[in-house]
Amino acid sequence: MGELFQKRGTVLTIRLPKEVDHHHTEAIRCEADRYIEQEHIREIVFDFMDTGFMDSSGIGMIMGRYRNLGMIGGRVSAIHVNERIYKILYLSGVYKVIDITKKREWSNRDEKKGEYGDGRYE
Amino acid sequence: MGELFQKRGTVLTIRLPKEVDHHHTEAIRCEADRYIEQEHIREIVFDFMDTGFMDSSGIGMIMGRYRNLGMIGGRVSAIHVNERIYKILYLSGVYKVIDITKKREWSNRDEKKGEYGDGRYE
Amino acid sequence: MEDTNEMKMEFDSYSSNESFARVAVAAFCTRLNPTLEELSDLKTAISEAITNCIIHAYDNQIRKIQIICRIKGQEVEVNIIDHGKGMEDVAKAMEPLYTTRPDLDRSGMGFAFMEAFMDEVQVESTPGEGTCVCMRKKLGCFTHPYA
Amino acid sequence: MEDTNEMKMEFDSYSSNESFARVAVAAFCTRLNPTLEELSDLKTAISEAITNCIIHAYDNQIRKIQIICRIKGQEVEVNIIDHGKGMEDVAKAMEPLYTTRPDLDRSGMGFAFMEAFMDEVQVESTPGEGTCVCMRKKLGCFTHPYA
Ligand SMILES: Nc1ncnc2c1ncn2[C@@H]1O[C@H](COP(=O)(O)OP(=O)(O)O)[C@@H](O)[C@H]1O
Ligand SMILES: Nc1ncnc2c1ncn2[C@@H]1O[C@H](COP(=O)(O)OP(=O)(O)O)[C@@H](O)[C@H]1O
Repeated sequence: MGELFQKRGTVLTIRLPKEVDHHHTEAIRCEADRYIEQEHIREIVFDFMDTGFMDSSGIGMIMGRYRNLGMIGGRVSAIHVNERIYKILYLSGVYKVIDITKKREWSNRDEKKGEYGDGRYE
Repeated sequence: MGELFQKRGTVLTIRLPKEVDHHHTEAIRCEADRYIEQEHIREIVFDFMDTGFMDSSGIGMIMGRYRNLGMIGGRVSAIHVNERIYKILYLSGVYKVIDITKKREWSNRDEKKGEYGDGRYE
Repeated sequence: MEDTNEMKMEFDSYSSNESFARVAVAAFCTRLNPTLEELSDLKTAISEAITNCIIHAYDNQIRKIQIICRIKGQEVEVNIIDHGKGMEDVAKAMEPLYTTRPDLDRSGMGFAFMEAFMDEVQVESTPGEGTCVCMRKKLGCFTHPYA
Repeated sequence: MEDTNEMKMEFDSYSSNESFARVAVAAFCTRLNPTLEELSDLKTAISEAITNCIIHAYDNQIRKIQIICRIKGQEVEVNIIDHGKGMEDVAKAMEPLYTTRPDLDRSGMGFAFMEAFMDEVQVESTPGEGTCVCMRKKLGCFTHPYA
């Protein structure tokens, strides 16, 4: 788990697993909150580089961290987001409160599709 | 199914599916025998390019065609065989009666391993 | 090819079995030639229902979860059954953002996702006895431009 | 992580379910961190036993096949059960190259492959009642140089 969490100053980057479901989010929630409390984190970046699957447990994990950071005025973002993950973030409404940066492979295809076109490209 | 069977002169090449199990071999057996009977096939080349899985149904299919061709003096070979498929051909003893050509990706690794080293490279 | 096909499975409510359940149902549906997007939709919906059994029905105790899956024509029906605590008010439970476990960081989006990703979702529940979530979806019948 | 985990499944004996059965059992074992080679071994052995239920036990009629799968520590036990015609002489049936269906191009290598790819294979069969093939294999416990 250790190497999936990277701290730079007050920014914590969490490289998420292939499947962000209830089973996998449990440990990430605890570890992230430990960082927020003990290491003065002000910003969390969720890195979806490896992630192909997410369900509402992932949404709960992101929103929970957003709340915990929000209380101290922090922010949350998501990077390397593919089409599927974007769909989940979009449907849940989470896209309204966090910054989303799409995965490069997807950005071209997305122009044609013109759907869920709210995220920045990277 | 059609495009998986290619006839050149008296040689029939059969491009096998990803999974060569009982379910997938049924149709291939029938079609191959139709070719043997009606189109004067003397040699069958089983192309394992796409194949990652095979069980003993595949062995039965190969040996059955070998027998059918054998009666008219034909031959059978297997090409683009990966490590897994080679293991199956080897364990079953089929490697003794058919020509096997390995898949390129595998041939380097195989030198180090020095196991099942009977097949030709391609 | 045969027109109906049925599969039942039962397994322990370990969270490590969530991904097994998704993969098994998806593999059962392969012969319908689903698009990748349809498969992801199906897997997400199943993941929601299984997670609910584990967290809500059984309060993280290890009990049995059952899946009954039927393919008829191009449609798959998936029933996910627990014998856990059940719900008093199903309609309320299905409202988006409603959750009884905000303490566990539940988003209350489980049923909303099931409804978004499947064609049909029906829930039967009896308090103290358990819950059956029945979901249906047509697969692989449209030529899909992106999958 | 939990030390035992059980899964049962039952499905129609369509040949299109062979690949479903392999994938489901393999997915159930993922948490043991099997190597790719171990997974292929397991899938091949399961494929052999399932195919035998379809062809030999049920003569291609559509009936039910059951799988009971248990993980204990690093070992998986897979029981594949049919209620089909059974075998008079199991020892003979298990001899390599022995087959009662050469007409269907069976190779007689099914049991030989199960024994080659699993650590242990036990067969119980009663003529007219059915067969249970019980196979065991330790997974993921060795660091494997090629997987
Ligand atoms: N199988 C179940 N057994 C008992 N209660 C359930 C079950 N599934 C859902 N619920 C109840 O319905 C609520 C809403 O569920 P859902 O929309 O999936 O959101 P979440 O899982 O995020 O709480 C849950 O908080 C729980 O109270
Ligand atoms: N589940 C079963 N029910 C009844 N007979 C079986 C079963 N499994 C195997 N047999 C018998 O054992 C023989 C040998 O099986 P096997 O080694 O798998 O080879 P094959 O399937 O190629 O015939 C079969 O031909 C069949 O007569």
